Amino acid sequence: MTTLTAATRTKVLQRQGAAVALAVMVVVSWLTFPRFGSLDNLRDLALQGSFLAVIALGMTFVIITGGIDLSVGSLYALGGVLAAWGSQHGFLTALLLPLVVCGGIGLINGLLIARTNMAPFIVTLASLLFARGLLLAITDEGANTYQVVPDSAFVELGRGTVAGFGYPIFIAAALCVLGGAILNRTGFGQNVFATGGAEQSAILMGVPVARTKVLVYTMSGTLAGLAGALTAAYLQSGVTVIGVGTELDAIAVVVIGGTLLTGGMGTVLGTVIGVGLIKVIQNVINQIGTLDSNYQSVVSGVFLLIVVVLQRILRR
Amino acid sequence: MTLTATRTRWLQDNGVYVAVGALLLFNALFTANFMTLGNFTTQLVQAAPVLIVALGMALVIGTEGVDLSVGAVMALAAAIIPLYLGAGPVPAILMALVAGLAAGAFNGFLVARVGIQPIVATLALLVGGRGLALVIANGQLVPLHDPAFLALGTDDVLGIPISVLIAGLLALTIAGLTNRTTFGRQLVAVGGNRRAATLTGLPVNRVLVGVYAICGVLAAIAGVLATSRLAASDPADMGLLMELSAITAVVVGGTPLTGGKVRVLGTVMGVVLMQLVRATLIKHNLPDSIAQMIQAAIIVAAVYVARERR
Amino acid sequence: TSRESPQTAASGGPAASAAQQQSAGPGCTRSRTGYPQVDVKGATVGFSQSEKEANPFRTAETQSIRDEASKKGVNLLVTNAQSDLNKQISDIKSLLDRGAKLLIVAPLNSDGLQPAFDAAKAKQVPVITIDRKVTSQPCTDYLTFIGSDFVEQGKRAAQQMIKATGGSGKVAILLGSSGNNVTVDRTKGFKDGIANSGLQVVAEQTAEFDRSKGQAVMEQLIQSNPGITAVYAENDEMGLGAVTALKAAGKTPGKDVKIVSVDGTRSAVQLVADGSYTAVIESNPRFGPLAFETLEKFARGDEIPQSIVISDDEYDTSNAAQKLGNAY
Amino acid sequence: MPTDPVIEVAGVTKTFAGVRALDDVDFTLHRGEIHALVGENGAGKSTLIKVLTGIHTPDGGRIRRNGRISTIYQEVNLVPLMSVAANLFLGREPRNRIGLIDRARRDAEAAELLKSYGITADVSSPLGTLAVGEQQMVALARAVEADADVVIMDEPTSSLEPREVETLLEVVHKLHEAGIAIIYVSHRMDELYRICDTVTVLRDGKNVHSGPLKELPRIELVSLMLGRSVNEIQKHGTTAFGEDHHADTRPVLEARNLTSRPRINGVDVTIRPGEVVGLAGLLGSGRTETAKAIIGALPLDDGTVLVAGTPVPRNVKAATRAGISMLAEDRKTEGIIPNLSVRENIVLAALPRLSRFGVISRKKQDRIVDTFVKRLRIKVSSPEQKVAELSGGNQQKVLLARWLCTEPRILLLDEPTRGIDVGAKAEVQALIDELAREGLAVMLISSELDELLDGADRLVVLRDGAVAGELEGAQLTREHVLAAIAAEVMDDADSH
Ligand SMILES: Nc1ncnc2c1ncn2[C@@H]1O[C@H](COP(=O)(O)OP(=O)(O)OP(=O)(O)O)[C@@H](O)[C@H]1O
Ligand SMILES: Nc1ncnc2c1ncn2[C@@H]1O[C@H](COP(=O)(O)OP(=O)(O)OP(=O)(O)O)[C@@H](O)[C@H]1O
Ligand SMILES: [Mg+2]
Ligand SMILES: [Mg+2]
Repeated sequence: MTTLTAATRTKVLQRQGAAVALAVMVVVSWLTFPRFGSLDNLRDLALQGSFLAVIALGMTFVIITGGIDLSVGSLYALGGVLAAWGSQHGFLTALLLPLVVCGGIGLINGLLIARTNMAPFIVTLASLLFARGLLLAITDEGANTYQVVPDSAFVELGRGTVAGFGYPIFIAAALCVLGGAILNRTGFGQNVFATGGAEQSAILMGVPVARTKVLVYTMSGTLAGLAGALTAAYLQSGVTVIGVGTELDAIAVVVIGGTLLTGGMGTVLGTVIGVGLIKVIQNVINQIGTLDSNYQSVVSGVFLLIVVVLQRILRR
Repeated sequence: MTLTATRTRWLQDNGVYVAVGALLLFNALFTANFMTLGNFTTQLVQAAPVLIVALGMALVIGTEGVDLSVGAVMALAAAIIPLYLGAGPVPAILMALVAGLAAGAFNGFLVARVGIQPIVATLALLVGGRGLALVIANGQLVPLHDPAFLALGTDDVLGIPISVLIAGLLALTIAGLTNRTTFGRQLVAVGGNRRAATLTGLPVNRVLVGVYAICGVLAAIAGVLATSRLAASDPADMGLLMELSAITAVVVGGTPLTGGKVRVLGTVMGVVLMQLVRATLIKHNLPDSIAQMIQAAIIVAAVYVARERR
Repeated sequence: TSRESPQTAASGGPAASAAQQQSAGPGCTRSRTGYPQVDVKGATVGFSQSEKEANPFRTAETQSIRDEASKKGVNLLVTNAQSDLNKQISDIKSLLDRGAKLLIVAPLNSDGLQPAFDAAKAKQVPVITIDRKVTSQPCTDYLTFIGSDFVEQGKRAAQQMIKATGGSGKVAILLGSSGNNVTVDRTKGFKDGIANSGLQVVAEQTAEFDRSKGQAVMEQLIQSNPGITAVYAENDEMGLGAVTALKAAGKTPGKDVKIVSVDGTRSAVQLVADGSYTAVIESNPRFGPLAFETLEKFARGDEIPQSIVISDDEYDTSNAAQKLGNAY
Repeated sequence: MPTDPVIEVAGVTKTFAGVRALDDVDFTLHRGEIHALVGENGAGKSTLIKVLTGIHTPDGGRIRRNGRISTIYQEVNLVPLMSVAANLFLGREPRNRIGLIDRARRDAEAAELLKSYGITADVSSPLGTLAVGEQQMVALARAVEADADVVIMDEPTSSLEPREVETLLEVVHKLHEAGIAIIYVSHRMDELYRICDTVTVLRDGKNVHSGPLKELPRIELVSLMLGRSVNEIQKHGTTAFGEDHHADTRPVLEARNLTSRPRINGVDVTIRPGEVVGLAGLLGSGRTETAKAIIGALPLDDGTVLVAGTPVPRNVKAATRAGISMLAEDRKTEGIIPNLSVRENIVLAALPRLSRFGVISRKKQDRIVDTFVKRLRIKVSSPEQKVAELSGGNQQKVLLARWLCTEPRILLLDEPTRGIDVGAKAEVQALIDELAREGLAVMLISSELDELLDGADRLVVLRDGAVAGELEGAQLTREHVLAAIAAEVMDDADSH
């Protein structure tokens, strides 16, 4: 029986830790860089964040069950390629094909993890390779880049705007609200927490742990596929070179958002804040403008470090 | 105990050896010029740096951690070599190892003292470390010419390439360390149940910092050897994705990611297996797409066999 | 992202001094685009680089743009997409946002930059893409492309190879990164080029434009195919790795095994001069002068061709020693 | 009263890697009966329960279930990070109109429900913040509310206080009246005889006796469990403690003003060599904290710990080196290293002593392990067996062995006999006695009053994290202790 010290306070602070960091970053950037607050810049920030947010939403569920999904970067790229190819056959094919295929790979991840007791890290690492291989196979080793049929409804999905804000922003926002509701207000959500909090206990309490895991990885795969499809619609082509290292970005934002990597605790809101933080940092590096490209990753690393250390200190 | 249960248990413990045997057999039968001394030497030389990194990774995984920064540490080591090579190979290598030690100790500090989860703690160095290496090297690949330094990568002792010899010795050392020393057993205890280890009065923080430091030094050694073999310091590419190769090898070798157990010989075999898989795929000239999918299948199969039964 | 894809020594044209081949097809004038006139001198120009300046090609490319910009008295803004396509789009948008009136873009990929081009179009900012051609529409989506023809580079590598081997033998190809269009084009050009010769491709494996992977893959190939007599490497780095591997296997690169690669880095050209490398097809990264000259022409209202393809130089044993100074 | 069976088990066998945990077991549970399931540690009780509930699949035999089963497992099996209310209602949360979980209603219902079990904790805080006993009550409430035909309780009282035990027994009584059948596992004889109708005795995985309990004399029950003759057993009393110990004069351990707000507040404890000091108090009174504070595992706001007059730095390592050892209360998360073998678990704390220049001597290890496996009669197939495969009681002995082989001067025992069978319990108690005689200073925390009264030479009574009194000699009676503890109960009553 684990005993916690003042865990309630912890939970609140943890959530606020990232939010406070984000607020500070935004205010400082706004004051330092006049262009930061321009509507164009904010629109672009939100749009760029929306693709990552969709992927990270699935990752949040996975991590709360105590797992991890390394395959999302590859599935993201694969989803884009499939969507672009599918766009020749109409809107529905373009949208559904990536969801079905990437969701299917996620389902296989989930089945392997839930039924065979293999570590999520290694199973999804294998599907990272597999999905990349599949992507190369259907693009003739990358020689073929499928273009999205121009001026189709599918392009509109990625490029359309409301008040200048792209559709993907609204889609991501809707999904996050839905995800939050599922996590906190449904039986499935409770099962997700229980599975990650204490798997053995959850089994003894009658939680369908295996089913929960399968669902969570399927969801993560599907969402990565969806993010790929949205990206393809936005870029108007099924670019093969995207998604490398995206899994690490997704994990980073989830953790920055206060979700415990060991499982059992986490929030969708935190993840959204994490996405915001990473994108703002990237944006600020651009605003500085003169930073040598080699220094940029040093700065990103240091920022990541500062945020996690701060959060850890706040949590005490 | 039933016979099948015994057999499953045996396969679980020895699956990786069976897989290596099967792959050797396949190659002996179907791959041209495979059964030559030169070919085996090549495989061992290529596997040596991965093995050295994987040994450190196995220790870290034994403590229920993971070190994503090993590739970046290799890059750091590579970037440092040319800075000090003017003073001779020994100072250059020492400085590289010191950098590895510092990086590892820093990771250990974050994990043990600050209490950050290992994946995130080492992710920071994965992101920033290679950038730092590039900053040090000014983004340039530097060809190296010091013959004594290059000998590390090309020479052999009694027919055994130096890098293979070093990797072998390190494997023996790490095996002795984990199984025969107080430190090794404390490490496994920390990985098995950290709270209990703390309440038992084990020096948990010291063990953790030590383990990450060892992992950092080993990654730096691997970086030095790989640099010497390449005859160039290439921080942009050195050790790229090494963390995933090393973790894969460790897990395929039967060390569970849940900690509390370290299999050194299994790790060696895991590295050999993945090396043979790569060699087989290249030698049979399979396209990259198929090669990646086959690798995925082999990883899953190997880990499936070695998995812990509930 | 946190991890850069391996360097793509994607390449460009020849030295700025080299002769230009202007492609046929209708040109592009400012009046056709309806864009305002922007004097290059004193203008704010944005340059979006695709990858870290961590290889000779990228370093030289960025440096060339910077040098020329300061020569022309331009206020230059530079971003680096760190091999992340989405970041390159935001980079370009942020350059526009920060007031760039002219853009030079080194695209990370041939496809996928449409949103960035659309943003530039909306602000009536002309975009010159360098070193890699994109699949969008010239003159509407972007102004023009300056760089070399990768397929052509592959073909010329094939010609060098045929010349060196007498048109027969077994070739191994060291491919660049999978999914990259530079890889695709240089492979296609080379294979087309050797189609009617007696050269036979016995292995083609990716070494991801990386020297150590080139070395590792070559070590494997030379074991399983001891009869290999030629190696085509799609960039110099992989070729240099192959040289190390071949030497270790007791072969004499340049003699027993011919090596041809694309790029024109100093290390490779030096080896050609030393005789342990067969030939290097150049890809010159010094786009600065040409890019700004084109922008000036556009401002003056001159017609700009759809693409400005530059004839690549090449180094072989006959000229490498003299031309070593041109290498980067 | 026995009517139709709700559970029928015939010829069930279950084998774990080399251990036959259940061997051809027949077992029948009738509607409405309270059935005691007893046996030594490792006899197979928990395994039988897990087979009944479908957690383990038996290797052979037949099981017929005739109704819904709800179980409280031996180790508290709840999710510490989730809120109390979420744990209570996991799987059957109240919903609002559109089918989403109604959190406000859930929390309100949870608070209401727990009040009837005497728990007033904040139901929206994580379960892990509750004391172990409170967690056990939550598990109980959860199981009882599940609308089952059968409720299985595997050692439900092992971490409960007398007051809570009463609450629990009341609940059992109510269930019984509602016609629900109960399987009750406990090592506490008093409880069994108070509430159970029938009994099944397991020994080495076999059912050695099934029948009515009341007709079975206590001594015979014990003899069935242990497989020893009645005469042999009659020599022992309720506990195995001997006379009082003669303590040295100068205290070896002095803990002064231990404060870690809000859990403990200025606790003073001194122990002399050869003395057993008991810590008494209600759940949450701060006994575990006091022990943890002494060993340096709890960050302190104030206070010092002196061993033989020298202050000890505030960390476990230093405390261990100074000769303090603590047997933790929760062996699953704070004691055993599950992956390691019995041998490695035993020698863990003593490793530095068993090695030269950091290299461990296997021979010395084997000798020590052998000694302690024999002395504590740890039931293992081999010292190389994984400790996770041992029954709870045997795990506890392994942990005791771990501490004893460091040759400590001060031993802090937090619930050392929890979940240990009568036989082993007597052995452990005798051992504590013996250790004290050998000059060890022992601090004994126990929820069993008898154990404290018989075992301790002096009792420190804690209340709300502060010392409420010290009892010695003639004061060591049930009444005095209860009076000291009960002050809180009075206070509670006043404030209501
Ligand atoms: N998962 C397991 N793997 C291997 N052996 C096991 C496992 N679970 C139980 N055993 C073994 O089965 C036997 C019966 O254990 P069980 O837990 O049923 O005992 P118990 O009667 O509940 O004891 P206690 O009173 O100590 O709780 C023991 O010898 C134990 O070591
Ligand atoms: N409010 C709380 N916050 C944090 N931890 C708590 C809290 N209440 C109880 N605990 C934990 O619960 C455990 C038991 O509490 P405590 O030590 O006060 O009880 P105790 O007197 O030792 O009783 P017992 O040993 O019978 O459980 C301790 O480990 C303590 O850390
Ligand atoms: Mg039990
Ligand atoms: Mg306690």
